[in-house]
Formats: sequence, structure tokens, C-alpha cells
Amino acid sequence: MANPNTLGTGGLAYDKSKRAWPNEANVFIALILIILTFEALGQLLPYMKGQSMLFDFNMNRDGTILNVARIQIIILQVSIIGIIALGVTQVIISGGIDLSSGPLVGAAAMIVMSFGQTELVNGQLNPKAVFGDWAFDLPVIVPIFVGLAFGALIGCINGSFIAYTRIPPFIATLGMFLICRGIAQWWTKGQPVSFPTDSFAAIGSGMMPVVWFALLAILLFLIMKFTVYGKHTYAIGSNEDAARMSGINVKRHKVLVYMIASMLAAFAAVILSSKNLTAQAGMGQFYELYAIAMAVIGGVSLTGGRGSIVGTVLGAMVFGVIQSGFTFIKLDAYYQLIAMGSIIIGAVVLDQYRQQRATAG
Amino acid sequence: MANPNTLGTGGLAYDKSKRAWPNEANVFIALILIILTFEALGQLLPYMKGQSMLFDFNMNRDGTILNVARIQIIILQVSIIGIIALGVTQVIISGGIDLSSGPLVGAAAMIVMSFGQTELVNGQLNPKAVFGDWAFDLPVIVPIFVGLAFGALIGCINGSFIAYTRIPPFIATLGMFLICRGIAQWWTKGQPVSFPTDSFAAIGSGMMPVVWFALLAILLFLIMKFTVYGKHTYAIGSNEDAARMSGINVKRHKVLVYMIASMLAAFAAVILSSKNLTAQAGMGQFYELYAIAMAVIGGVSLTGGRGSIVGTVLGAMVFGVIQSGFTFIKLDAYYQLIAMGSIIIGAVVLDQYRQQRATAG
Amino acid sequence: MGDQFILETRDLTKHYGGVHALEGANFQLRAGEHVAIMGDNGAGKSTFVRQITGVEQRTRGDIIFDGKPVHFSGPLDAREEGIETVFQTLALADDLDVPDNLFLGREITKWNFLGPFRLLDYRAMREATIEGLERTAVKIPNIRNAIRNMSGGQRQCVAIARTATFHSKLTIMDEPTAALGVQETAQVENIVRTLKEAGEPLILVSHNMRQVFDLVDRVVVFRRGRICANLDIKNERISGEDVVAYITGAKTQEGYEDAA
Amino acid sequence: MGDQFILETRDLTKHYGGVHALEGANFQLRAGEHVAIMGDNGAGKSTFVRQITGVEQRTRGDIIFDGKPVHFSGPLDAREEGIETVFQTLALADDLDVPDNLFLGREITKWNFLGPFRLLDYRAMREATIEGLERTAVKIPNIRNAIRNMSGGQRQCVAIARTATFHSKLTIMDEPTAALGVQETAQVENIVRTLKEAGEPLILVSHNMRQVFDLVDRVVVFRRGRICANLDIKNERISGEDVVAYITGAKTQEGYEDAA
Amino acid sequence: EDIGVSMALFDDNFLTVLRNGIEASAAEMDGVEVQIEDAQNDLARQLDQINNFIASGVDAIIVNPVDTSATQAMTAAAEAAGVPLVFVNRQPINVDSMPDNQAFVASNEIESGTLETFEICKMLRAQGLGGGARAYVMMGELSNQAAVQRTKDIQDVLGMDMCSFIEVIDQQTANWSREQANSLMTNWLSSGEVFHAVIANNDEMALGAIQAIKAAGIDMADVVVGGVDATQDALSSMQAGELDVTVFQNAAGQGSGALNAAIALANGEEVEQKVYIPFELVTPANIEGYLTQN
Ligand SMILES: Nc1ncnc2c1ncn2[C@@H]1O[C@H](COP(=O)(O)OP(=O)(O)OP(=O)(O)O)[C@@H](O)[C@H]1O
Ligand SMILES: Nc1ncnc2c1ncn2[C@@H]1O[C@H](COP(=O)(O)OP(=O)(O)OP(=O)(O)O)[C@@H](O)[C@H]1O
Ligand SMILES: [Mg+2]
Ligand SMILES: [Mg+2]
Repeated sequence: MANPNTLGTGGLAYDKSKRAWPNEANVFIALILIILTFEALGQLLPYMKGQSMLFDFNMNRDGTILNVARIQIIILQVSIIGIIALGVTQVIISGGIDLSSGPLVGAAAMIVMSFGQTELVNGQLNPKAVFGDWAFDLPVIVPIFVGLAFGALIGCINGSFIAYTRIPPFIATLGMFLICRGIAQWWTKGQPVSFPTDSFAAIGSGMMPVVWFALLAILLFLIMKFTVYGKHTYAIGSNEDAARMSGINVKRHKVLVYMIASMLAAFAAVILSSKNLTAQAGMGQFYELYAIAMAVIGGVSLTGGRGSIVGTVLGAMVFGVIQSGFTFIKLDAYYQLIAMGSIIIGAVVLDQYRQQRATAG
Repeated sequence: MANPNTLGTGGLAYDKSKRAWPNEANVFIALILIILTFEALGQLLPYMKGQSMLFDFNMNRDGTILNVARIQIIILQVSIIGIIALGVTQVIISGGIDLSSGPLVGAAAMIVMSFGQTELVNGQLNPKAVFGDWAFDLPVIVPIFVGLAFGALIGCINGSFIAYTRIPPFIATLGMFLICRGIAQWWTKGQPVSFPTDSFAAIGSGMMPVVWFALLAILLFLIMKFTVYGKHTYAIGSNEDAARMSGINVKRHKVLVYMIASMLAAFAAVILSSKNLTAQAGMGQFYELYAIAMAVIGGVSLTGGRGSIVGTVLGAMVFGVIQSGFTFIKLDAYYQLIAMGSIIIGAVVLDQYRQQRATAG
Repeated sequence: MGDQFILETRDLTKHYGGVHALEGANFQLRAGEHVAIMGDNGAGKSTFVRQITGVEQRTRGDIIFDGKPVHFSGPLDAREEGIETVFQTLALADDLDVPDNLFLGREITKWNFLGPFRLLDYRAMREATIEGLERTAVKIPNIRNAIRNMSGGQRQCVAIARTATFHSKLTIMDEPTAALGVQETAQVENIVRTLKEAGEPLILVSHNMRQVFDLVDRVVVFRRGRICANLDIKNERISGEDVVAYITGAKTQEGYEDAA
Repeated sequence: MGDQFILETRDLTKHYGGVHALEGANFQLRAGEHVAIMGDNGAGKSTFVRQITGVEQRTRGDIIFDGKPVHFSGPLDAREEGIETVFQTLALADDLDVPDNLFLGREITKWNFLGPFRLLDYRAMREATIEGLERTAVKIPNIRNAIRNMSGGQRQCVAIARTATFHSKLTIMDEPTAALGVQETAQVENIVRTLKEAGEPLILVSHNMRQVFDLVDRVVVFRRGRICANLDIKNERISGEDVVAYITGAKTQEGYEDAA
Repeated sequence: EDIGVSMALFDDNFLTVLRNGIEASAAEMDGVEVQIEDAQNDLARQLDQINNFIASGVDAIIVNPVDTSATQAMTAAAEAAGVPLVFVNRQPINVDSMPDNQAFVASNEIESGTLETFEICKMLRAQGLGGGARAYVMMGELSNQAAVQRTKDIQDVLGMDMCSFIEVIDQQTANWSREQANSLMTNWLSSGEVFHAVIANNDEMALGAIQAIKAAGIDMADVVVGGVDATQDALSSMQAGELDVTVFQNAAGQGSGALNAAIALANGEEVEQKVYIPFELVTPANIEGYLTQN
């Protein structure tokens, strides 16, 4: 945009300074508002005795003015669903939806952990062993590879049905939702799988989930913004017929979109089971809904074609802040659900209101 | 259509005999195929010893050739979710979605049952009493009215947010999903509410749920097909801008659509808690997904504007047959989920395939 | 200004973000008058129409319709006040059939005491539809097919028939004949002439010079979001070339110098 | 038939359910020839275009392109074979901006070894876009606005610029100037003349008699889903009225009696 | 003291009684604040809740684990922060390697299914069906450990010589729910098979089965139905002569016991690290003692 002429071919007067804000700005404002609300509640609620959520003015814990521990847990607790949300974001941008990601996490965790078990626990044979001897103490690459391959397979099935039989993504992935739940329960007939090797346990220990989330978010951001893949994803979501008529191979592209989403979900399962040192069939329940909600709060449009990875990351942060904030102000669990629902609605209302103002401007 | 001239103003040759089938026909074919599959499995699987699912050739049970008991349970077990699906159908046709119906069932059941309790249980004071004396043995109209009013309120909130702030229906009703779960858990702090009056228990006893489902299905069918309300619902789902520019009061209409959906879900909660003689906060889990799936299997398009009540009723039947069929062939629970997912996908693939054939014809 | 204005706008302005799509438009329409709006692509003609009909909310300015200042909150308001519009985007519901679209928002009904649940009179609407379509000469083999499956011209004729079927205080047509064939265009022009005879005022947006000279009394030219000329083609000697000169900016009329 | 045909269809037929939208079309296009297709609204012109470009699958018949029978499974195939099309529905992605739409499906890229993840060269595409748009004379204040916010004519110009920017063996334009203003129409007609000079063949669907007589060598008339006339307007004495007579069915050419 | 509590699931009748037990005893004590969170059966969420508690500086944490095999990570998190931790109701997998400031108050899930099934076995034998009886088994949600364990208990008991006369006709899940159990039972009934007992993983499903059997017009005296939990509804049904067996677990006692242990640990006191609360069998014979317990 160095040369102002490159912006257009003339016509109407155009006032660059009044350009609409990026949508992400609205999400960011919502995030700040929510943080400030919790800070204010910490000051105002009598039983909180003037505590602060994100700041630590006494600096007694680790010598910084920020309450680093809380900031870490805020990001940590949304990292895993956040990774799923990255994949879901591109699915939604492509005009689809993925309901299968939650159960996929459960199924992938069970499978992955079966290949990541250690032989000896407290000197005895692993009591939760799924396979025989050969599957103990495998190099960490094996479970990761198995997980990604499983994710790729599920995504490929999802995508192929959606692309080639043209059934609605909602139905294809709802079917896969049930299938993955079935697989997860069938794998060990409901028994949890535990006791990973040390190297497997290292993948998701401590702040590693945050690192993975950050890396993958940057990668997806670059892909969606600067590559042909990203552009075609937006184009298909915006107008599938137009994309097809313009000569994009819509079917092949959709398969790829769902494969990437499922591989991200499977990788989230690797981190999740590593973090928890166990895999359980019920893992990942409601993750699909939360991942979708993060994306939508971040400004991704469910009709496709609009949204961004930056928005989804901000949407994930909103979730993290809400969850930690509730514990901070000691809100009863009954009211937590009600408040969470209200905040989700409120955040999107704000976004919508600002967007309308922007176009009405 | 008595006068053939009324069909058009000429132009191309038009061959009436080749008109495309109604979409409902595809769903009906899918239903028949699924029934036949289970019948065949009953004949072929060795451990089934040649049993039949729907027929009773010995006529030893009630003297008819049909296995009436099984046909009844097939319809009975989907009646309650079916009632929700009727409301969801019109929401989807209007271009929206309702995720809050499942948790709404839980919340409404808790509230309704609190007004439908009897005073004496086995000669002792009701051990689960929610309110005091005044709320015992109220006439049955009170809990029904309270339930419908609660449903109307929730639907009005859903609809108002969607219509007036223009947030996506997915988010508005996902927020309401959480809020309703919160309300359900908060109402009695998780304690179940039990021991209804006899008149309340009569609403959902025996085959009454089927009667309600049939009555409401006919009512909704007439409304969607023959009234202005129905036409405007289709118009809004088909092209909201066009509907608005044509002078439909889109906002008011949407509020009405969501109110009707939530009132149907609340009425389903009345029947459900009456049938089970109890209300629990977790009731209705996944009902929203199943209701949506019934509608979509029945040919309702998630992009709005297309579908019918007849289709949804057939979609509900597909569910009923699948569930009974699994029990009939004694399929293991692990495989049930996998098979259910596959059948849902398969049914819609078939529908889609026939639709494409029809237009390609 | 002794005349009776049916529509008047003062300083009507609309900005989209940084795009100044309409800037200070002062426009008058007398009772019974037919006016054409011309201008380049993107000059702001449709934007002007959208402000008048309440589809969008204006940035500033006044609209006086039928003697009263109006603030339509939506197209429903505008229609209730008697403004019928054929939008450039047509505003048809793709999944509905032709009669449904023609009567969208004002269905013929029975049992009106049922409120929103009053019954539709399908037969009456079907018959009225055939009649309305015949006035546009369009050929549609089966009016019960969804609009989605209609050709571009068929869709446009449905939108025009919708407007022509109902009486109004003001009719606005935004490029109504763009997709129409030779015969259909002629018919639509006949409809416009009928309106003229009935004394109903009309705003016609069109790029077709012949059509404009055949049909209307006056041409208003838009350029870069502003009105740049107001040409009384019935009484003054104005040629097509003159109008093109105003459109391209080769000429600017007195009194509109700021539009240059 | 000694000529070299770039495109030939034999008995090309398309039924939608009961609607016989296209019936036994035999059509030939010679190398370098410009042919117009005319006909009533709903006569089957766009249907014909959709069959040739693989957007839909034909009911029966053969298409021979560049000497070989072809069965395009989608528009991508057709484009790869060298057919560039401006569809009547324009086929633009509403949420993307102008350069994105112009290069949709054939982006200018860097680092192509990355396969689907190769990088976009935004700057090059932006510059090429401005150039392409200038050929159509359309004015767009900010090409980075979403297509959703463009006027009808601006959208159409983007679709035309897209086709005109790339070389092809055959160009098809379905009512390309329907929404265009006077200047823009003139420019697009210039683009067509340039194609003629370059010897690239063209099929032009249009309702505009003047345009057709100005630009093309031959007119094929569709009526009720069938071809009813094939008029060599450059060499025979054929007037606009004659063509209208064929369109309306007042006349039928020899050899096409079954279309009556 | 501030005590953080993470419950596996709020929607569970039994755990609700336990939770209310914690709340009730906290209300009686001075200066004890409890903050109860719902892990919604998601063990990752539970681990996050524990981290959140630690970050907000609670004095002790009580956990009702979603999954007893996931307790290792929880123990590690609390240990690293030096916050005392008490597991309640479900026995953690790492029970033998817990640090000193951690404890558990729990029951052994193996008992519940065993007690239930063995009693049903005895009742069937007493009815003279020792030559062969047929039973349906209703399982809870298969991703839930209690369901898996109780179902295994049933199989183990039926594998014993004494009870092997009982043949399982079919074994399906009704996901803990009365509604689904009602449908499942009606489906079974529509096949017309002869059966003598229904063994359910919890009381809710047993009650659903009873409603379906009653609706089919079968005399409840001819069928033995068993559940687990001893809920109010179940006891009332037992009083009405419908439900035959259930198993009681002292939820409120576990709740207050866990709270006491947590407070003691927070104050640096020594506590007993392992407290087992046994399951108790409830039949019409001894029902009077349990009517006001849960
Ligand atoms: N998918 C479809 N299903 C049913 N009928 C269709 C479908 N597509 C087109 N038609 C019908 O086929 C006929 C021909 O349509 P087509 O779009 O080819 O007309 P056209 O000649 O391009 O007209 P126009 O000049 O208005 O663009 C029309 O009557 C239309 O209603
Ligand atoms: N929602 C919007 N956001 C931003 N810009 C817009 C929006 N709507 C219209 N514009 C811009 O406003 C200008 C005027 O558009 P308008 O549709 O009024 O043109 P028009 O005169 O009707 O042109 P045409 O003859 O092509 O229909 C165009 O440059 C267009 O890009
Ligand atoms: Mg316009
Ligand atoms: Mg056409």
C-alpha cells in the first residue's frame, strides 16, 4: 500500500482514516472488559478483601507485579481445546462444521496411550497394559505417529463424505461423533489406559501445552493468511459454487480441510493424555462445542468465509479468563454455568454491535 | 391444478409425469431399507434363530401378525425427542438452530415437577418436597402452565437476542444451553424432584407420549404448510434479506419461531418427567443433537428454507427403528454407537444421492 | 417549488466505513412525475434507493415523503407508506416458488382472525400470479418450481410483477430490464407507461439511454456519489450525447459544481 | 464441414425433472469466429452454457471441443482445457476482495514447492488487478473491499476482468454487459474486439440487438429450449426485426422446423 | 480456611448427596469457606480446576476424581505447590505412593456390584430358580469407571459356581438414565423372552426398568430387580414392593469425613491417610434403617 493508487481505480471519495476496524479488535475489547470486570469484582465483593485477579501488588509470590501463576493457568487450561479450535476455525471458514472433534479426542487418546505405555510401574508390570510386551516403552514418535494417522483417517472419512456425497457437514460429523465415541469405549471396553513412558509424559507436562498451542497457532495463522490453501478455504466458505466455477478443486480441498482439523484434534489428544498421564473414553466431552464457541466468539462466521486464527486465539483467551475468574471470585458452580452462558452471548453481542456500527458509520 | 394452464405461462416443454419426487419419499425409502436390514439380520444371524423384528408369525402374543408391542415402543421411545424435533424443524427451516432444547428439558422438568408434587408418599410426607404445603397436590394445569410459560420465556430470550442483536443462533442458544443447565442444577442444588400427583403422572403414562406427538405433529404440519406463519418461516430461511425487503417483520417472526420451539421442548419436559415420575437436572442430555439429527435425516436443510414436518416425523421413525433394531439383534453397546453413526450418515447419503439423481434426471 | 413534491431528499448522505457512497443528495419528485436516475457503475444510484426505502440507515440528511419527514426503520415501513420497489438484487426467496414470492409479505389469506396462523389462499394467489406474469410476457413453464431454478430474466420478471401487481404512491425500479429479453423489455416498458397514465410517480434507475428517453420526463445524473445534473428532457433540447457527457464528467451542470 | 470447428455439440439435451430446458442442440463454432446466442428469457441459453462448461452434467448428447469429444466433470476441467467463462451468476466469492476474486483458482504464487501451502504474491496480484480493471473502465474506490459491498456493475466488471486477463482457446460470456453503464459497456465491447483481432473465438449471450450486430459474425437463436435459427449476419441481409421474429416465433428458419 | 472442592459430576444423585454433606458440615464450622466446582466428568477440566485452586491460594483441596487412574497428575500438581489434597469417594490409583499431606476417604467400588448381584442370586435361588434363571443387565455410561467396574463385578459373581445358574440374556447400556432404561426394558419386553431378574448398575436404571415392567402388566413379585445407591426414590419403590435390592454408601459421612481430613491437613495435623467407608446392602428386611440416610 506504499502507493495510494494501488488501492483502487477511483470513483467515489474514499477516506482511508475511516476504514472499519478489524473484527479482532472487538474481541480484544471484549477480553479486556471481562478482565476488568473480574478485577473490579475482586475489589468490590466484600469477602474478596480487595484481591486482584491478574496483578500481585505484594509481589510476594514471584517478585513480579503480574500474578504469573494465574496467567499461566489461564492460558494452560485453554491450550488443548484451543488447538482443536484452530482446526475447527478453518473448517468453519470453509463453510462446514466439525462436531466429531470432542469424541475424536477420546478415541485418539485411548489409542495413542496404548502405544505409549511403560512396562514397569513401581517395579511391577503395568496393570493397565493394553497390548502385550511389544508395545511397552516404544519410542515417543510411535504414539504420536499413530495418533496423527488416526486423526488423518477420521478427517479423511469426514471430508470425503462431505465432499463427494454432499451430505451436510453437521450430519457427517455427528455420525462420526457417535462412531468415535463407540471406538473409544470399544478399544478397552471402557477401561482407562494409564502409565505412559517418561518421554510420552513429557509432551504435555508443565507449560508444554501452551508451547504447542502457540506454535500451532502461528503456523495456522501463516497458512490461512499467506498461502493458497488459506485463500481457497475462504473462497469455498464464501461461495462454494463460485469457487467451483472459478476452477478450485473444491472436493479435494475439503478433504484436506477436515483432515487437518482432525489431525489437530488428535494431536490435542496426545497432549491431553500426556498431561493427565491417562486416557479415558469419556475424555473430550463437549470439547467440540467449546472449540466452536471459541472460534465464534473470535469472530468466525458460522455461515463461512469470514474469521481468522487471531480471533480464535482471542476467543480462547476469553474462555480461559472466564474460567479462572469464576474460581477467583469464588462463584458457585450453579451460577458459573449461567454466568458463562451470559458472557458468551454478551461477548458476541458486543462484537456484533461494533460491527454494525462500523458498517453503519 | 384442475386446469393445466394454471401451472405456468408457457415457454419450455414441460413433462408433468417426470416431476421430481418429494424429498420425503427418500426418507421413507431409507426407513424401509433399514427395517428390511434388521429383518434380514434377524433371519440370518445364527444366534437369532430366525426371529422377526416387526412381524409375529405365531400370533401368539396378541393375535395379530404385526408385533404390536414393538411397533409401539419404536414410536414411544422417539415421541418425546420427536416433539422437540418438531420445534427444531421450524427453527432450522427459518435458517437458525436451537442447541438449548436439551438442557431446557432438564430445567423445565425440574421446575414443572416442583409444582406437580403430591403430599403423601407411602403414607409419609413427600421426602423430596421442593416448596412448602401450598405446592402440594395442585391441579395438573398449574405445572403445565408453569412449564409452557418457562419455555416461552426462554424462547423469547433466545429469539430476541437472535433477532435484535443479530448474533448467530448457534451462539445465542449455546449460551442458553449453559444457562439452562445452570438453572436445572441450581433449582434444587442437584436434588432430583420426584413423586408427582396422579393426574400429573397421567400425562405421560403408557402410550400418551405417542398421542401427544401425533397431535402436535399434525398441528405443526398444518401450520407450516397452510398458514402465513409457515410461509414466512420458509421465506426467512430461504433469504432473510429478501424476506425483510419484501416487508416481512423478520424480527418479530423469529422471536415467535424460537418461542414455539422452546414451548414444545418445555412440553416435552412435562411429558418426560411425568413418564419417568421424576425430574433430574441431567435429563435431556444430547436431546438437542438428536432432535436436530431427526430433522436433518428427514430432509430439513441446515442452511434453511427447505424441509418439512412430514420429513422430521419420518426421521424420528428412523431413529426409533434403529434403537429397537439394535436391541432386537442384541448388538453390543460398543458397536451400537458405531452402527448408529454409520446409519445416520448412510440415511442422509441415500437422501442426497436420490435428490441429485432427481435434478440430474 | 410551488409544485406538490411526493418525495424530497435534503443533503442525503451515506458513508460505508471510509467509502462516501452518497454525498449531500438533494432530489425532488413531483406527483405523477417519472424520473430516471443514470450514472456510472458504482456512482451511488442503488445506495440512494436503499436510503429512501429504509433498507439501510442514512448517515445524515432528511427524506420527506408525501409531505412528512420519514424515518423508515426497514423496508416494511416504506412499503406500508406506499413505496413499492424492484431492488437491483431482486429480493426473492430462492427456495419458494413464484406465487409465494409474488405475495411475500402480503399473502391472500382466509380466516384472518387466526393472526399469524391465518390460512393461505393458494388458489387465489396462483391465479393472480399467472395474470401478473402475463403482463410482463415472461414464459415460465411451471410456476411451482423454486425461484432458485429460474433463469436470470425470469427472476427479474417475477420481481417486477410483484411491484406491478400492487398499487402504490411511489414506484422505484432499479435496473428492471437489465436481464430481460427484447419482448419482455417491451412489456415492462408498457407497464411503466400504464403507471404514467394512472398518474403514479416513478423513479427508474437505468443504463439504457433509449429506454430513458422513451419513458421518462426528467433525468437525474449521479457521479461519484453526488448529483451532477438534473435534465428536463421533455422540455429542453437534450441529446443522449449530452447525458453521456454529464455521466462521464465531461460536463457539469450549473448549480452542481461541487460534484466535479 | 470442411472448416475446423473449435466447438461442436450434437443433440445436446438437458432436462431438469420435467422441464426440458435444452433439447437436441446442434451447434458449431469455427476457429476465430464470434457467435452470439439470443433468445427469450428462459429459452435455455444459460443452460446451454452450463452444459458446455461442465457446471452441470448433460442428459444426453455429445460435445466436441478442439477436435476431441469431452466430458468435463466440472468447470475446473473446462478451464484447464482452455475455456474461459463469464457466468450469468458471475461466480464471485462475496467475502473476498477484488484481487482475490480475479485470481481465484490461479493465484500468483511463490515457493511453489510447498504444494497447496505455497505462498501468495499479494503485491503482484494487486497490481495486475488494477491493470485488468482499467481495461473495463470500471471505478472501484477500494479494491480491498469485499465483493459483497460492490455495486451490481462493479461485480460484473470484476468477473469480466477475470476472464479477459487470461488467454484461452474459447471465451464464453453470458450477458456480460447487463448491469454495466454506458462507458463500461463500450470498454467491454472493446475487449471483445481485441479478442476478435487476436483470433480467439467467442460465444456471447446477449439481449442487446445493437451490441450483437456491432460485434459478432453469426447469431444463433434459441426458442423454447431448441435452436431455431442460425443467421450469418455478416454476409446475409438480416435486420434486427428479422432476428426478433425468430426469437418470438413469428418466423422459423429452414432446417429447424421441429423447434416451432 | 479456604477449601477448594472439585466434584466429578453435579448431575449425579449420589454425588449430590456427598456434595451436600461437605457443604452442610462446612456451614457448621467457623471460618471455613468451601468453593465447589463441577468437573462435568472431564478429567482434564478437573486438573485445571485443581491448578486454579492452587493459583488462587486455597488451604486445601478435596477431589472426587472423575477417573481414578488420573490421580497421579493431580497428586503431582498439589505436591509441587505444597497444598494438601484429599480424595473422596473413589480410591485413587496411586494410593500407596501419596505424599504425607494427602489422604483419601473412599469406598471400594468392587463391593457395590458384588453385594447387589450376590443378593439377587440368593433371592432367585430362594424362589426355587436354582435350576436356571434368566437375567437382563443394564449398564451405566461405558466411559465411566463405576459402570465398567460394577458390570465386571456382576460377571465375576455370575461366574462363581453358586450363581452360575443365572444366564444373562442381554447386556446393554442405559447411560445411568431412567428414561433410557425404560425404553430399553420395553424393547426387551417386546421380544417376549422369559426373564427373572434385572441387574442394574444404579437405582435410576432399576426404577426405569420397573416402570416398563409394570406398564407391561407383569407382577413385580415375579421379577427380582436390583440397583445401587439407595436413593429416596429407590427406597420408596422398595417400600412399595417393587425394587428388591439396592446398596447403600454413606455419602454424607464421606463428605464430612473428607472435609475434616482436609482441614486437619491444612492445619498441619496428622491424619489417617486411608479411610475406607464400606458399602451396605439394603433389602426390604433392613430398609427401615436407611430411610432418612441419603
Ligand atoms: N435447476 C433447474 N431446475 C429446474 N428448472 C431449471 C433449472 N435451471 C434452469 N431451469 C429452467 O430452464 C429454463 C432455461 O433456463 P436458462 O437459465 O437456460 O434460461 P436463459 O435462456 O439463460 O434465460 P435468461 O435470458 O433469462 O438468462 C428456465 O425455464 C428455467 O426455469
Ligand atoms: N456495504 C457497503 N460497504 C462498502 N461499500 C459499499 C457498500 N455498498 C456499496 N458500497 C460502495 O458504494 C458505491 C456505490 O454503490 P451502488 O451500489 O450505489 O452503485 P450503483 O450506482 O448502483 O452502481 P451500478 O450501476 O453498478 O448498480 C460502490 O463503490 C460500492 O462499492
Ligand atoms: Mg446499482
Ligand atoms: Mg441466462
